[in-house]
Amino acid sequence: MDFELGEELVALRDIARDLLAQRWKAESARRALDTPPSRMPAQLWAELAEMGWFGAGCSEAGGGSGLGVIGAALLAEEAGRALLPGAMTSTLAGAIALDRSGGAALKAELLPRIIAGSLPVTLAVEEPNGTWGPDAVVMAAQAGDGGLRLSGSKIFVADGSTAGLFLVAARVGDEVRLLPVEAGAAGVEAVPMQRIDAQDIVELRFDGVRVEAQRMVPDAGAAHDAYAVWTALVAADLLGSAGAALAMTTAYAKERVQFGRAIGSFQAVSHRLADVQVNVEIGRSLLYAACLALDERRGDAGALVAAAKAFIGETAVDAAEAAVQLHGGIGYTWELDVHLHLRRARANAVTAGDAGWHRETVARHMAHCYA
Amino acid sequence: MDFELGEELVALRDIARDLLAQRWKAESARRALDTPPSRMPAQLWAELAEMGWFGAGCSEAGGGSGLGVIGAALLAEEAGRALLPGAMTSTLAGAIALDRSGGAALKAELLPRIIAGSLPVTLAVEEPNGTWGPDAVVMAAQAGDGGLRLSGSKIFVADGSTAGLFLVAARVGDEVRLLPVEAGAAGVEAVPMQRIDAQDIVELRFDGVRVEAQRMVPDAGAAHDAYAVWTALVAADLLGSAGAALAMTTAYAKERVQFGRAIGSFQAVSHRLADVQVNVEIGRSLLYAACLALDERRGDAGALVAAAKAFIGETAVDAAEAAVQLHGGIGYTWELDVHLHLRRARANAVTAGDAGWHRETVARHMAHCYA
Amino acid sequence: MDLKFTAAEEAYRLRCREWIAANAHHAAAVAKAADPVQAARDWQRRLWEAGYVGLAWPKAYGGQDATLTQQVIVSEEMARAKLPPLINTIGLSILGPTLVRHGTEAQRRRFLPRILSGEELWCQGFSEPGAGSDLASLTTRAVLEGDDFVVTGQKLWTSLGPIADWCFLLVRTDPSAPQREGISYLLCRMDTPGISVRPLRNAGGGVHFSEVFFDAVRIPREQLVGELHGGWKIARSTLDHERSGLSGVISLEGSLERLWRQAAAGGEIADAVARQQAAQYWIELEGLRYLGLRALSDQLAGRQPGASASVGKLFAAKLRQKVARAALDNAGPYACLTKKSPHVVGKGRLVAGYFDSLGYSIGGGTSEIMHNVIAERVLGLPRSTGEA
Amino acid sequence: MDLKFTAAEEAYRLRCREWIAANAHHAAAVAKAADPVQAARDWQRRLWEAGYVGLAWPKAYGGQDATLTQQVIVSEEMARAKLPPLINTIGLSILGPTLVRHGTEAQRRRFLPRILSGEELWCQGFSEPGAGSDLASLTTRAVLEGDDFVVTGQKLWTSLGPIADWCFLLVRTDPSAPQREGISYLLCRMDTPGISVRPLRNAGGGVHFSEVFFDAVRIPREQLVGELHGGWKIARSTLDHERSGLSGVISLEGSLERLWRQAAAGGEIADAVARQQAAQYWIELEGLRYLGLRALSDQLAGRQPGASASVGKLFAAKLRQKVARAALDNAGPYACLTKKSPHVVGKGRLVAGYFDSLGYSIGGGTSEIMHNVIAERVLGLPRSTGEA
Repeated sequence: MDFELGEELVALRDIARDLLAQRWKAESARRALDTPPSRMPAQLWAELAEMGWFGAGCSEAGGGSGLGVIGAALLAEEAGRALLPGAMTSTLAGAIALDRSGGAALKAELLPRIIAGSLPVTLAVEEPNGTWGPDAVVMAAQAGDGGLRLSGSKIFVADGSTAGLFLVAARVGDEVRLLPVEAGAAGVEAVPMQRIDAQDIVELRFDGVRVEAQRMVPDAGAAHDAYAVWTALVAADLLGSAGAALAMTTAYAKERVQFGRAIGSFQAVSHRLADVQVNVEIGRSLLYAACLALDERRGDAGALVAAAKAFIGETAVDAAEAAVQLHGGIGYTWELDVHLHLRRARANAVTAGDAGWHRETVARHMAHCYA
Repeated sequence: MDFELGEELVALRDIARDLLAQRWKAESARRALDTPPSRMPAQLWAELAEMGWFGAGCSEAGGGSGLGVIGAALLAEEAGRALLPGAMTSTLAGAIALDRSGGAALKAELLPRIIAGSLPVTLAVEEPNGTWGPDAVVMAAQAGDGGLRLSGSKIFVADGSTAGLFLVAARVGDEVRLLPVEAGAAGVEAVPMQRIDAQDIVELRFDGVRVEAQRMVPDAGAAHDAYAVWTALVAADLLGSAGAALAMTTAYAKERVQFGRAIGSFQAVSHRLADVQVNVEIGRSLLYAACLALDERRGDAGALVAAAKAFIGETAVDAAEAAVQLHGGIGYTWELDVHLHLRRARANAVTAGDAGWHRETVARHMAHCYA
Repeated sequence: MDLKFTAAEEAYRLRCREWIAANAHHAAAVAKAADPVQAARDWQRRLWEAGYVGLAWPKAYGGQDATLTQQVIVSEEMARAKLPPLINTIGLSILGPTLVRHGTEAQRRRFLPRILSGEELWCQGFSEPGAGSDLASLTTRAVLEGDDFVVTGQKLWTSLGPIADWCFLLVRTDPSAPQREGISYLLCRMDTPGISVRPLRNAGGGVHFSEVFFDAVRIPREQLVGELHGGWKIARSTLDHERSGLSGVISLEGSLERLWRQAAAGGEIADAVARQQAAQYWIELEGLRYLGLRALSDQLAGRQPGASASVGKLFAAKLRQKVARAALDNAGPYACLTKKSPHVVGKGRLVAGYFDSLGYSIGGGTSEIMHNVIAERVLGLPRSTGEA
Repeated sequence: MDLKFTAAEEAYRLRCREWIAANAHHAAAVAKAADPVQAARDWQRRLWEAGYVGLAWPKAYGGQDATLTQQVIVSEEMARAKLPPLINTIGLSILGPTLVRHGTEAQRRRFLPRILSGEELWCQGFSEPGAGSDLASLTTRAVLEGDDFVVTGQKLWTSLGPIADWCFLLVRTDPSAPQREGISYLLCRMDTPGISVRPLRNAGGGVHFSEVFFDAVRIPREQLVGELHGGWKIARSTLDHERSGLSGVISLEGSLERLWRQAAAGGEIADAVARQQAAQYWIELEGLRYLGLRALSDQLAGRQPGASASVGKLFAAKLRQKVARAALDNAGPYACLTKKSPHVVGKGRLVAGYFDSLGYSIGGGTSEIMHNVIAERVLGLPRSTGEA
């Protein structure tokens, strides 16, 4: 039993942190605010594929590195830290979904292309009904002429104008299942949703889109499982953002002098930062626990994912708000990166479920445990 | 228009603060924890009567000083500051209830004795139903042989073993009315409830107690009005406790030296105290507003009383908790007065409605305002 | 304590309400004007001419010498009618009261009426890149050469920079004196040669603040306020003015009402968490309102609001942030879209209001400094910053 | 990362569970015993003899040399069975690990087995009236006279004072050295002439802490731990041990479950505010649990838990207070009655738990000090206390 990262995972995290710091500057994320959406340059995308990152969370049998959800989460965390466009994280989530729940044929068809970087993928779950998750899905796949037909709207689809493949959650009979839909399929339209952090979020409109019945992801729990994995990765992205906001504010507090002392020697500053540090460490513990539970397919995985997302979402917003406050006026300017983390944290905190929604999941788990 | 205290009120407050500091030591409140309940010595009670305090909130026509609810609240605040037994505040509330809502006969019969100090009085409203206030009253006065009969139980009756007269809220027809019941009346029994601050709180059991129909307080809104006034006075008591906890902690922070400096120069201490100070000032503003609204019988008085009680209750608990924390270990000992305020604040915060219950009143007011 | 309005006061309220009704179309025009600055100036002038600007100010300088009650009545009526804010707010709330107390008679007659009418817009030059919370460490230099101060340095966080006609600023006139004893308070035309303004883009993407650069700017000596080297104390009283007042309550009222309406269906908020939260904000807002009224009462009685104004500033900033956060949270992911998004709720106002709210605990003295002020000046605790 | 239990580990768990079941009547007897101290000692001895105390300690000193996984299994099973706590907890959690690292071989063999068996109960003498958060300013003097230290001074906040057999304490051995370089770490029998114990009544009315007075108490030199004047560093590592560990999670689990059951009707909490709150506490408790497991993993890998333990201490104290407050709040006025009241809910445990919880952010290093430690040792910020 070991609750800390092994050497392989530490190495992956360190390499990712260094590489992204070199290849993707916060300046690009800032520029994207004026010319949305924020997209990964093709060269960087190819480099990530070359590193094998898109298969980090997939089994070795599936052509991946076998590092599990925890491996993918470490990459997502670094993406959040670096303010990277979301496509890598979406693709990690999609690849893991197919690896965990896809049948042999679907895996053989899709996973090699996804891991090689030629088929960015993303989940399409949410609908315009004011809530989140597969249980709220209303869109029903209608059977007809040997296939299934999808009509309706999916919103807040991450990296929707980048993805070549959508894994669409839809009702098939009594169940919510996952259906692969190519970006170029007839009847699919992607409309930008313009998020405040300029991430590539779209509304996907489906007008009688045809899916072969045998291409449906075979595992009946695939939609829920994929959503849980994606939620964990969004939490990881938030944790990275929180860490970055904390680090830049700590650095500023060491160097900014007022009243003849570095402001970091004032407890109004240092204790505020200590509180953020505490939350980051608690959040990290929850994230690791959630990822391990997913990797082990444990029964409490859903509750732990909900716990991690709820806690880390609030932590990341708080870390960014602390960064604004403790930088003073300068933290409130366009030129500083503080607002980039505030935007990303705010937006991701309400992506894949907000804290209140996840706490309801936790409450159901408690009722079950204490029954 | 003036929202600050006039000279007469300032004088009353200052006299009360000085007198109580001389006549009632925290040591007595501490001793009462081992020998409950905490009761006012007869000599002090007589002295307060001599000062005319029991009539402070009554009209001059009613034999009082005409200082209104705000005058009574200032005395209640000083009682909280001094950790005085509650009987003065209960009697103030009862006197005001009769002065505002009693008919000429009832007033002539009771007010002179109350103001002279020979008839301590208190309200009996709450019942064992998990909530607060006149609307929740179930106890019904049964008509019979020319009078009304009361049976059942009233709980959390303040100063119940001291009072000579209870103003009992009971259903008469569709309305909740106020009925005077003498402490010695046949069928009345007072059972101590043993509150953590050793205040004289009792359960009153009524077994067919007879009340003359014509002695019912004539104003149909008397129960609600009296409850609102009493709530404001409990809030005032809490404000005094908060002020005392803040003052003693501030004094300690100036004098206790650690790391070569008075601990009050550390922002972890000074900013925490500043937050308490802010809440005390906001709470004071709400209390004055509520009292003035009651004195003016304005339509928003109920919402302002609820606002004051909710806010000040939480402020007083927080002030006492801050006092415990910032005194360190010593604040956690029996000998220091910190826990006396913590006990009083905790208990009074859930007397006459807790914060959540009062916020529901506020929410109804908002719904009405924004309709 | 006395809360009653007299018959005369009620009549005054009625006249005010009638005037507002008669001028509602002018108020509405401000938001739609092609030249919004000119429209805002026109609106302020119209209000002033009707006697609704500068109520507390002496008549001799264009004010109304109104009673406190009349001030409250006017602010209540303006809030109720949701009139646009006055454009010259910095001049009105900060410089005006300062000149009344510390200006020469000539300065008062020259400047005060034009502040009220909006004829001359003012901006403030206090903060500098190295002097934020520690304002007294400012380094912008002013050297007396003949009858002029020659000013060189840089100011930061100046509102209205590009459109202001005048600036009041703090400069160091005696570098050898202790920090707080070498500072002077000057008034300066913004078109004086040597001044340049660089707008700053803020976190929300908009432009509100500017940097103002002074390069050997000559300011006539008669534009000194108070004593030479005596500017710090004047600025300190100015800051107290800036922090007091009820204006914040009015805009918060609107935010809270919008929060309620956003969450309420059929008049009630069904979700207990959101309902309790909204009620708590109403409570806090009322607390702030009556705190403000108590401070006004103090002013009327000739007592300085002093450090107690910091209480209101601190509490108001926090409340504003809580209300803005709640509005954002209640709208879920829809709130995190730009105003251009087809799915955005509230036309992007929720995010804008949130970003805006974060500035309230920074500008005009950070909340950390407000805590210091309350700890030191109200509670008498020892200084935590170590400064004299 | 590896979370799987092996077959051997599962078998170990089963044996543990069976032992607990077979000994449940002994555990239950502790609470009802006429002599509760003796009963608690007997219970600890019984557990130790079965191999369930000192799992991480070397076998040579009475421990088990157990794997980390076995430790986790035992703590989980004990929590599940709600066994009574071990009485010699201060010796087990603080002194034991200190002697393993810093004691002489003779000290280890002499003291460690008797800590485990509960034969010798330990108390701690660190804090003093003038040295609380600023522990290094302690003034209890120890002068070497021949082979004895002669100790004079006063210690405060000593748990188990009246019943302990031994005390480990910090004393000043070199008053001329810098504060932290003149302190030594001693072990002392509590029946040594010159020691007197005065129990302190706490805010809740009970007695938990004592003052311990030392009047020319002679302590043999071989009861010095580590180097002469080298006690500060040893104490600091002791404090880190005190702050780490998962024991807090276990008692918090019980509190949270009681909170849930108190508020839940029919399995669910109907009130959304209370439900969301309880869920948040569960989240925070799980965070604390896995933080503890990460710290244990660090220890296993030979990394010191160090300052990261402060994170757990700070967070756990706050969570404990939140849970205790919520339990009190949910019970309304009924919770604010003494245990003697006929109307009290939970037999007065809610108030007792609340008072108790407030001590967790004071004892063993206040939360203010924990914040300093995190800011300085984890984030590398400059010291706020100004000490070296």
